[in-house]
Amino acid sequence: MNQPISLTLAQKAGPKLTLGIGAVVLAILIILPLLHLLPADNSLQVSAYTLTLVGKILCYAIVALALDLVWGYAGLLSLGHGLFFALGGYAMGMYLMRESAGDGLPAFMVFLSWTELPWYWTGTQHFLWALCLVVLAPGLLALVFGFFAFRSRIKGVYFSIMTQALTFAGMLLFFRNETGFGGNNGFTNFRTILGFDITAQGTRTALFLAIVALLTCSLLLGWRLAKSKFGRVLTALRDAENRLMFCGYDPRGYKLFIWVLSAVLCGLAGALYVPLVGIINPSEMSPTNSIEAAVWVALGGRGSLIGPILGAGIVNGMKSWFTVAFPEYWLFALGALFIVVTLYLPKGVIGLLRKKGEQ
Amino acid sequence: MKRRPFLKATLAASTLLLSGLFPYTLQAAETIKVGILHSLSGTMAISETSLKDMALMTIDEINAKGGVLGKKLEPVVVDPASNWPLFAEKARQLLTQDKVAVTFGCWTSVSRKSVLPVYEELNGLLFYPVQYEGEEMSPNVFYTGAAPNQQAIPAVEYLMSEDGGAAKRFFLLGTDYVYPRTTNKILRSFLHSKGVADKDIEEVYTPFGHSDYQTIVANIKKFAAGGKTAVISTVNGDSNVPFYKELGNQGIEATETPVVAFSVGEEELRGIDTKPLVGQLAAWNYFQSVDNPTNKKFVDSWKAYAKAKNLPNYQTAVTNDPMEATYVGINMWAQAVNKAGTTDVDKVREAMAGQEFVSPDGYTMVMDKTNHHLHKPVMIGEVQDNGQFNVVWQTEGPVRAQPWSPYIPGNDKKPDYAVKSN
Amino acid sequence: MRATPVPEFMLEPAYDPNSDAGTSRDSLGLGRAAGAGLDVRHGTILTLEDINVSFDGFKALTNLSLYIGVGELRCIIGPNGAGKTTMMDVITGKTRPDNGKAYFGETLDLTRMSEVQIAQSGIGRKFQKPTVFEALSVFENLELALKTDKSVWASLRAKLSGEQRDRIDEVLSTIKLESSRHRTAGLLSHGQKQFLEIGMLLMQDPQLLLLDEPVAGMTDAETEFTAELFKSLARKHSLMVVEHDMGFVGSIADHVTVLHQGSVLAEGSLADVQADERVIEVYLGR
Amino acid sequence: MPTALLRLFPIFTLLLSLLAPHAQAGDAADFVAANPAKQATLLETWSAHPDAARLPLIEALQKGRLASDSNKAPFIQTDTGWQAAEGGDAQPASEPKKLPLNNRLRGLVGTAQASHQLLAKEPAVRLAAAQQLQKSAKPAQLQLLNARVASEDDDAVRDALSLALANLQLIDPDPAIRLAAVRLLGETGDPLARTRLETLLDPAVETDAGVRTAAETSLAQVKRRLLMGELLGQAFSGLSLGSILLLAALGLAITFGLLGVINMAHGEMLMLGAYSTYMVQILFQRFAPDALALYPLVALPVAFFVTAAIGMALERTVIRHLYGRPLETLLATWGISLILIQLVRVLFGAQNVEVANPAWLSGGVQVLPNLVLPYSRMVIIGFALFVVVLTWLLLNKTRLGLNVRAVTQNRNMAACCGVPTGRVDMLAFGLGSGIAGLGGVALSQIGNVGPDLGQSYIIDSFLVVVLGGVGQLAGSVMAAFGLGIANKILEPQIGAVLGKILILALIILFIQKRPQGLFALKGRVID
Repeated sequence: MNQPISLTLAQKAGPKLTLGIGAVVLAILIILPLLHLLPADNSLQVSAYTLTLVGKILCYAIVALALDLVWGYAGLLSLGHGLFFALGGYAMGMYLMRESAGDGLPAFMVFLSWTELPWYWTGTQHFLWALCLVVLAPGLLALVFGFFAFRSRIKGVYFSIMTQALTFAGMLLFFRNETGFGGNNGFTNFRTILGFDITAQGTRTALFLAIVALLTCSLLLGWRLAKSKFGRVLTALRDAENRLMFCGYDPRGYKLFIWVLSAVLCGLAGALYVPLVGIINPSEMSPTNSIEAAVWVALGGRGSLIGPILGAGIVNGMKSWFTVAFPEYWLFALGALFIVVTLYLPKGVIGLLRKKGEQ
Repeated sequence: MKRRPFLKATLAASTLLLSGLFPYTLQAAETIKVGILHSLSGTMAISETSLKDMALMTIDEINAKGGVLGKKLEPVVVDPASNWPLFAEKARQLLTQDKVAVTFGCWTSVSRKSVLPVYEELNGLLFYPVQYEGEEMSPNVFYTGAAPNQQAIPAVEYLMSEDGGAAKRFFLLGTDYVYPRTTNKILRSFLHSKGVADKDIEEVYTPFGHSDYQTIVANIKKFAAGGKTAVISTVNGDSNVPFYKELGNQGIEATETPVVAFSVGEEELRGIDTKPLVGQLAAWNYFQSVDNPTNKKFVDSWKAYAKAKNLPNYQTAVTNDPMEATYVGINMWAQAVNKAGTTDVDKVREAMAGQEFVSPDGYTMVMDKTNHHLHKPVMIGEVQDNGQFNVVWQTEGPVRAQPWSPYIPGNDKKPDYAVKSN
Repeated sequence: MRATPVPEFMLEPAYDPNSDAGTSRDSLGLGRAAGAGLDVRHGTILTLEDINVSFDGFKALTNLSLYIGVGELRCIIGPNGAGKTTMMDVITGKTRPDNGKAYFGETLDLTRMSEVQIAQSGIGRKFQKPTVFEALSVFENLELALKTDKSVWASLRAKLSGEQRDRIDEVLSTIKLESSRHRTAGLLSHGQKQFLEIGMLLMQDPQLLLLDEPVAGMTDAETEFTAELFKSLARKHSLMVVEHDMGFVGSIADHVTVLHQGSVLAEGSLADVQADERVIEVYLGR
Repeated sequence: MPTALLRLFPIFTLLLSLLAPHAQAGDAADFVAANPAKQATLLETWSAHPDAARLPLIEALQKGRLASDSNKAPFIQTDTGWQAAEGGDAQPASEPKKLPLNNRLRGLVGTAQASHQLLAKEPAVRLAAAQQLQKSAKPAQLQLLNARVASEDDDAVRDALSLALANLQLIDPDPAIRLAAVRLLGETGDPLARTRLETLLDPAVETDAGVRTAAETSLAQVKRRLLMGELLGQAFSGLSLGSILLLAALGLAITFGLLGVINMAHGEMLMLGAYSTYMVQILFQRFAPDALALYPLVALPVAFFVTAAIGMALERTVIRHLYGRPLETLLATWGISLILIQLVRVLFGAQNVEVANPAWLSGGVQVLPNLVLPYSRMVIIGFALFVVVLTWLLLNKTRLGLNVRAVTQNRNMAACCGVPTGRVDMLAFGLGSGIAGLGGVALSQIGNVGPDLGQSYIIDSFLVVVLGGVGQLAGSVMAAFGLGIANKILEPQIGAVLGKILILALIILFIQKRPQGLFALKGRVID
């Protein structure tokens, strides 16, 4: 079965069950941060470590979902989504740096003996403008890159390699100290967000809830898109672009729309990720990170909405466990995962579940 | 029957997740847990792996002598995989899940910056064993590597001296990150204070992993034509091999244009054919070739340990400055815990002040009473063809660290004791 | 096998412009069948004049001139490498000619339009290899082909009206795929895919249909049915069919054009063409 | 010893040495006894007043073979043991300790050696010495040089000496001599001459207007020559970088370009090639130390076969199942690359391993005073071209090449014609991997050999292949050299990082314009 609009679980397990499970998961994700608010000696208290870790994985899940929109639905494998994620993160980081620097310059600029903020930092002390940047920076970059790439019909592997080159160039640029984003160190040592202490339990809880909300919205959005004619056009585009053109559709607009949307989602995820983990630096843009995101999607099952989320959870959960239990074997496990998934699980975990379900 | 697979998968996934969250739920009460936070994979594995092994060896040694407070030390090794956010996550894990008494770890500045808020928030204790750019003094960190005045400035003084070649012009070459930037900033104002004009200072940065030094070496040659020149290299790890090979092949000799490096030690020289490097300089606080009984024992036990644990390339195992700093750090911490009678961070911090340890560099190392840095001797070593250094110059005795360099404007207002950055 | 250069006369179109319907610009005015917006004053829906296409020195089309009248059903035959597919590529904007004129109606310059614009202006194309959206159902395939606003925004809000549903059902019955409406298109047989693609063309409601080997892989019955279908389409639409199956060509075509080495070798009724010496030589002599 | 006496001592020795050639027997002992500052003075004196008999001592110093025993008696290390530096057959009282030299002393030893070599019989040695003195002559040697210029009978040596002398004469009190020296310096392309002449432009330094004008003229000449050297240097480094990119990308041009396999583990093939070189070097060190210099030559076939074998194994086990699914190949091969990296890390350690250049790949040839072409880079440029030709021959002149091309153009048709497509795939992939292995051998000679070696080349390699046009050998060659030269032209202007970013941006733009790359075949687009 090659079901494109794959509320696969919904179709197989019945919408009621899916909704039920979804509601339970959502409830857990809402209760989890609330438990964090309990005093530390309470046995039910969820530690900041757990909360941060789960929150981080949820951010990755949003990235996976965004990547799946372009890869699973439109057939464009981006190896540069880390760039958009990091751009969103940097935009938020700029605000956090300004917040912690007060009226002065951020510490790293003082280091470099800069006397004034570069023009692109203008207005970043305002949370709302930072939020705009979170959307605009990845969105505009995706728009410009996508416009040119889709105009000249770059697709398939070429597209992947170009996006990889793009994020690599971004990484090099941000590594430069002169670029004005803190070079290799990036931004760290944040103190407050909107005046609230960033390490306070309440702030963490709120951040976590924001992430859950963003993930839920992304899922709903993806679901709506997948159900609409737009989703079907994307699937058609993935499978037979020429046919679609001769049907009178202009693929560029469709690709551009989903591409920019995906980039913006990534940027938003990055913006929530940064205050949670407390650091953003250019290594987020390294091609390795972006390619790892592709394996989350592939493992979970691309072309489905729940698959990538599952994939991000499984891979990152494994990573957390492996890097403690068998630190030296983590790369073997990850590498083997890449191979096994592509050879034996072309439809990912979701495909496997569905197969079991059919039996 | 349709639900089962999904439920199963959810269960499996959550088990995986949970097992990731709570890796060591069973603890033995009679041990003291010690965290080791060094990258074992990714780009920094090249430098940090040997520090992990050194830490394990030191812990073994301490345990062999009966441990601390009568309890054995139990190392908890985690791999932050050269991933900076992961450093923060793992640090939090060590502190809150494993409840370690102390952590030994980090190499790059960015990894330290990444974990710093975590240690300050949770009042943990980190021992950082690598020379760094200063500009930091956290009550939750003990810095056992050198501050800039314990490495960079003496090295430049040496280069300007008659013996060092009486250099008049300086080519500051570094990898583009905060340590070279800060060091070079300090050096520039130090050079100004010595009457060196800006036209005689050239500052060049290359990206991480830069491997093509043709243009830069050509520029060094051009610059060196203007007068007696020394190159001060803060080039990081991997890039050194292509840099030195290019220097050698383009015929730049140490006698004409000496290169003094702050990031090249014995471990780095293992991967380099040292013939073209002979005579080039490095500044550290310890060299394996330092001749004293403590060091001999230290080197021997490291070699034996490498062999016993069958570490890769144990035949050529060497010690270097950060390894020595790790060794000193762990031992000092153990002494401080014994003195304080508890592993409580605040008590241990108090006990650390003024702590002394006879270290392999030939001195009795002292932890400063206030600034969380060691007093260290500075040595200039010349590369020998066997990959070791020959000490050609050293300070009269240990030098007190100035983490807030007086050569950076505004630092005179910083307190000379550790305060939280938040 | 001969490898002599093309004789000079072969580069000239070998037809009498006054005797054949639909070959010159003022022939056979069935203008009333042309859709709104397309200017077909002279009764010609497609004009190709002196088209040249070369790929790295290889001349795929040489001074090709061809006219299709409104409502005509034209068959194009020719040996492999005669330039049939390249010609279709030129018409649909996939390949840009080195020089020459290509007009849809009187005013639309095909050499300046993008593929999408060409498709939207009313030219539909069926590929040699049946190309349908394999991951979508038969119904969805037709839905996508439906003539409607095809912009991104429209597709985000699109909902099928009852009228549109009826239209899809109608086409489904025309191509005899009613029973498979919810099947995934990838699971259809080769012949069914051919029909689905033809169905999609119908949904597009184009004024000119380009059909590249539409009956390849069909059973005899299916071929017969297709022939009937095409004949019923002509008049309302203009059709250009490339086919090797002479039986099929004979059953549908009033006019046949023979392409050879990138230009028109002969044109006329099938019988005339088959009697043409040069055509015989091209088909049999080599 | 009183200080005054000590200061006089060298002059005293000098006098003695002038009287009787063998009377400097105390030089070695003096040197051993002196502190570094005194040693420097000694060396400077020796440079000004060379004596043929002192040469063995200076050479011993230069090679770091001078040592002293517990009695401060000087000894020179020979291949067999110790020899008293003062002559005779005295034996060391204890194991002699080598004399430590610092860089300043080493420099002075070099100068002293050169001035002693001026006395040598062979003109070639004298010429080299004169050239060395052009760089390092000290004012104290003015007299010596004057004398040598007058007595030198070899033209080339005399010219070289005159130049060395001219450097010193720039501060001569006689304006005429200064003028002549300035004019002479104008003939050179020496970067040092430029600095020296520049100082003369200052009226405070050079009082004579005539000399100043001459200095200006000479400076312009020197600058022109320097510019020439710089441009040539840039061109060479561009070619060199290009050849490295080419070697890195060539294997990929086959696996990606011909087979369509997106081999993200390509970088690791380079890495494995480099590690093969390391292994061969180790074996040579252990079993054939005499022939060590030849190890890179032996490493070539070894690296080729090792990587080819690994490549073929990968093809059979993993990649074979993924033909026609390029994006999934990409992921699977990325997984392979992670495993290979970690495997190497576990086997060889995370640290870099040492791969030494043999003597014939070390150093360089001085083409112009400011242009040295390193041997290793020249060899690599040649080697890259050799591999290109070899690949071209393999693909176009052999049965295998024919089969590969047949399979890549139409797999089914080739299979029908009896081409064993499976085997051809395997061999072609092996060939691509093997060529990457050859690239690894070359890379090991100029950079790091570590587990991450391949990672730094993978993106560049893909860009070269894509830019050149997939499946186009000539395109890859052009793209590699084009990128190399563009990089090296941009680097001095805007720095390495911005240069690289700019080039990436340009490539992305270029691909917009010509998605098929530089050397694309136009044709009917087949869907």
